[in-house]
Amino acid sequence: MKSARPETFRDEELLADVICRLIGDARHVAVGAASPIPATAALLARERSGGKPFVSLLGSRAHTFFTDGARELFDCAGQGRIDVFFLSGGQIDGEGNINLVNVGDYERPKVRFPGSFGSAYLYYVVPRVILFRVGHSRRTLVPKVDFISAPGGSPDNVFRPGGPVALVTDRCLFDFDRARRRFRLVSVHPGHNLEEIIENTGFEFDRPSDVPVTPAPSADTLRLMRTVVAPMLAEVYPQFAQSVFGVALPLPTA
Amino acid sequence: MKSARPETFRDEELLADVICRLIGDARHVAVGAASPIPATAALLARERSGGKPFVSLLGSRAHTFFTDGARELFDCAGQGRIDVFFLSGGQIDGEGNINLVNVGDYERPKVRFPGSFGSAYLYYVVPRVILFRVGHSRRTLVPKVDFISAPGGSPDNVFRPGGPVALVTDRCLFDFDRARRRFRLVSVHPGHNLEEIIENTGFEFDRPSDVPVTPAPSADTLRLMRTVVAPMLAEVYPQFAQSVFGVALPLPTA
Amino acid sequence: MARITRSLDEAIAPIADGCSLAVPRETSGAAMAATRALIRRGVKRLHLVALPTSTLQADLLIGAGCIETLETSAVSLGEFGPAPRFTAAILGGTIEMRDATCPALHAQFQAAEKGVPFMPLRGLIGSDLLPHRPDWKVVDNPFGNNDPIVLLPALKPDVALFHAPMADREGNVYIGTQRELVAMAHAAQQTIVTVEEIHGANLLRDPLLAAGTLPGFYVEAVAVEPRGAWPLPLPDRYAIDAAHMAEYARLAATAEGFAQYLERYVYEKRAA
Amino acid sequence: MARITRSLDEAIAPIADGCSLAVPRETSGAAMAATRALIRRGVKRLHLVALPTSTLQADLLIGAGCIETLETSAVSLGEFGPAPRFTAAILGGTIEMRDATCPALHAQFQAAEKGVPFMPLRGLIGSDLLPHRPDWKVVDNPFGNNDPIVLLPALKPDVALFHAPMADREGNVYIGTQRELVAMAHAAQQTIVTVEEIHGANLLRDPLLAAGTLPGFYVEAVAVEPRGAWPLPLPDRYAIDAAHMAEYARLAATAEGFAQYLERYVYEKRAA
Repeated sequence: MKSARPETFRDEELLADVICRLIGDARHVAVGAASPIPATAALLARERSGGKPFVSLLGSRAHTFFTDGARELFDCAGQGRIDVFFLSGGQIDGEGNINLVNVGDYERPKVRFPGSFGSAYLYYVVPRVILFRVGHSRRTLVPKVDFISAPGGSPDNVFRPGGPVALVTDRCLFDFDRARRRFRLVSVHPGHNLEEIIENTGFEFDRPSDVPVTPAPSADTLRLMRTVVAPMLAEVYPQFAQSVFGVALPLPTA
Repeated sequence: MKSARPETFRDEELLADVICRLIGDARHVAVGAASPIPATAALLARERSGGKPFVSLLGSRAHTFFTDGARELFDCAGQGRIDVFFLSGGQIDGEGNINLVNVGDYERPKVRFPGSFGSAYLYYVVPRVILFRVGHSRRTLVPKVDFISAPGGSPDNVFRPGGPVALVTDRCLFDFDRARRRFRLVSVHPGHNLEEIIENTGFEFDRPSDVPVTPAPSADTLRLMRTVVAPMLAEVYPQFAQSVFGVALPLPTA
Repeated sequence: MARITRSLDEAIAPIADGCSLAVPRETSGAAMAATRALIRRGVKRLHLVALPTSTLQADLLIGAGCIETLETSAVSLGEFGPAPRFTAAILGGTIEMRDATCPALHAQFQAAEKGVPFMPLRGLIGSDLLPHRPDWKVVDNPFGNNDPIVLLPALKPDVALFHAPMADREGNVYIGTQRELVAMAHAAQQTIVTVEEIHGANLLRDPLLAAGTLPGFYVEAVAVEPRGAWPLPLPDRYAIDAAHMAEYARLAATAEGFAQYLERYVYEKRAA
Repeated sequence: MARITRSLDEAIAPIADGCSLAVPRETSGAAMAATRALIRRGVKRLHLVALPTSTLQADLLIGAGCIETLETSAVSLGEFGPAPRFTAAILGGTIEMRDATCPALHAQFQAAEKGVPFMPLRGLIGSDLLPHRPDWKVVDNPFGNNDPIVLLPALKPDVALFHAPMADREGNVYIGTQRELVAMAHAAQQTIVTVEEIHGANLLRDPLLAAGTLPGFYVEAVAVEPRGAWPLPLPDRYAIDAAHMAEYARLAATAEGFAQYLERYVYEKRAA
């Protein structure tokens, strides 16, 4: 179904552009492990606005200001000083619960994912968490996750300044209504359509009567991504920078 | 009453020597604020044994290994890695309670001391705390302190691996029986005597039938103190190093 | 986000009357030039938190009538004797004292740093500090059995203020091994720093310097004040001015002498 | 106390069968040469604690049958895909897994560092991690009102093991900005470090180096292993060996391929 889209940009570039717009005017965006497209978006947001926001890429030396070790990311979030973070899930359900642990029973799983990383904390304390998942299907977007690494919402008496604001997939963009704990379709990416979204989404979601198409990245955005952001990515995501942007792999010795 | 003592060493030198012997074969001796004589003793202990124990002088750059800021002393003690520490008190009582806060009522004190420093923690967690107090009198060694900065003992269910082992004054040396929470006179310093100790001590204490005289520091000890230890002290205790050992005051600029 | 240094008076502007102000111990870099500027400006009703102790800095602010509440573990002039204005204020009942113990203050800042409401601490039980600190609670250790332990609430000051060897133009501040300054800045809403000098390059770009650097992200303002810790010491830079400290101890022994000291060294802006 | 470096096999001798072993994340300096030596020695029944995640190091030890219990927040090969021996072990039920979340592990090490029995942490409530961790407790925040909060027990490993750029002859180890290594060493009973090289002078005597140095007081043994993190990266020294990682991911996908990998890169002691 992708033939309707002009081949002037890659999926990854569109998704980074979508995420970049969601970042908005944050003061500090942090990006965790294994998140090359959110990292692209965060660096793009910084370049677009002349040095704002602060960006902290986990695993980077050049694109982080942290000097207090691996725990500073979490301390900083606990202080309320991280505005935007990104999470994904082996499964994500319609209430915004994410599963980074397993499919099936915890004691006898059918599939095992890497683990919860910092999700069981950051999802609660970062005001705006953007969920990100490529491989949009009924296998990944499920009615109910098999294991809740971190819940999409919490009872009123649980300390929770943070939570999900949106879910970006390779097919579309949802936003999230925290009060109702429910996703709403915002736009469908170029080359995709509503029927396909419904067919491939395991949970129910709201949608406007007329669903817009996600705007394509501008030429200027593509230029920034390819010429300025891509080389920065190679430090932490050499494989991604090479396969998406053609950046040469770094040598194993410095 | 000091005329009986040969004038070959100073009071401070005797006391540092007494404390040095109490340090014994510790692995790590830490010295807190405003403790020049314990600092002398700790450095002397290190010099006597060729580099053992580790010595940490609060406020020193040269004589400490701490690199994790002001809290490392307390964390290190909490880990059980400090064997010997020193405390004093505006008042010390016969149960080993120390008072670094005030005389009289807390709300309307008659005398105010600087404050409890780290005593309300270190007295509990450092296995061997040596109490040190010059100005041995009924005003300082009292039947009951007016304010307990840190108690000499704790109920069995209170976590307390540490506590007092001895009290060194300018007149004598006591050790401390933790089970009975009671001091016992060990020796009387040269030039002092038992009647004077009894007269000037506000609390009851045990004593052997024959009270020995505290041994004078050896010529070798005095040489080490004066030539090796004294210059080290000047960094943290310039006034003390000058007045006791004649070390020139450092210039205010480095 | 590029940052610029400010004048001393601009930098300390966020230290408003009635705010809670955190300052470090004497040997970690006390912002004494800034302290004198605060006194000249006539700041009032400060809740001063000295992590974990103070010397001249607290005594000066108390004597000058800037302090309503003092929260710390000890105030003295070290080798130069008791802190005279602190002692007078306590005996006169003119300040509210919250007596603490050093590791409790560290733990309270670390709780704020971690975004947790409290931190446990051993010790303290049986100390008379405890009945005078209703904000400290004793609970039974949920991991123990009949094992009382103290919980201390997070301490989140409005402003942290200290003096450091250098900063760069991005507001990154070199603090070296004085790492409680990092916890202090993490805990505080705003951090204001005076420095000896501006370092020409970005401190975070040099791995050796980065290891001792507080990121500018946490820093509200930087003012350049050479010898800004005087007469107190700055680690690896200068020692305490012993003659001045002795003069202070002598003058501050009386209210009249202290007024003379203020006139001579604070209001006249005279410094070494 | 003067300290001397040891051979790699001597240095890792304290890592006994059945002990709890703490290791850092991939980007902070994983002691991979030491890990291969442990596998060659045939260490068994380790309780591996990866602070807060692991990649190749955990996967290798699992595949080689050295692990009884794994306590961490995630194991993958990052850009090189899932961690195959970890995944196989979980699906096969051959290791005991204690799933955590990164800040919980940091807090548990910090509790041990501070000598407190537990540390509170926000988040976690409503996560399925909680019912699977009976050692984590939910209490009502004593400073709040109907405010549940999780308490995590102190984690005090028998041994901490990591790789760093340099150490001196006193055992002082330069760790730069990887400060969780400091908390790890403070928490552990013993700390064993491999380094790229020996620094000729005392690291603590140079104020710039001291700010990034773990004091030798906390260090049990140091072994010199140039490229000791290979094929993983060492900050400011070398990047990950991507070709090798891809080869590992390919071989370790099957038990047979993993056995070949061990034969070629671990038992043959071949390295870059």
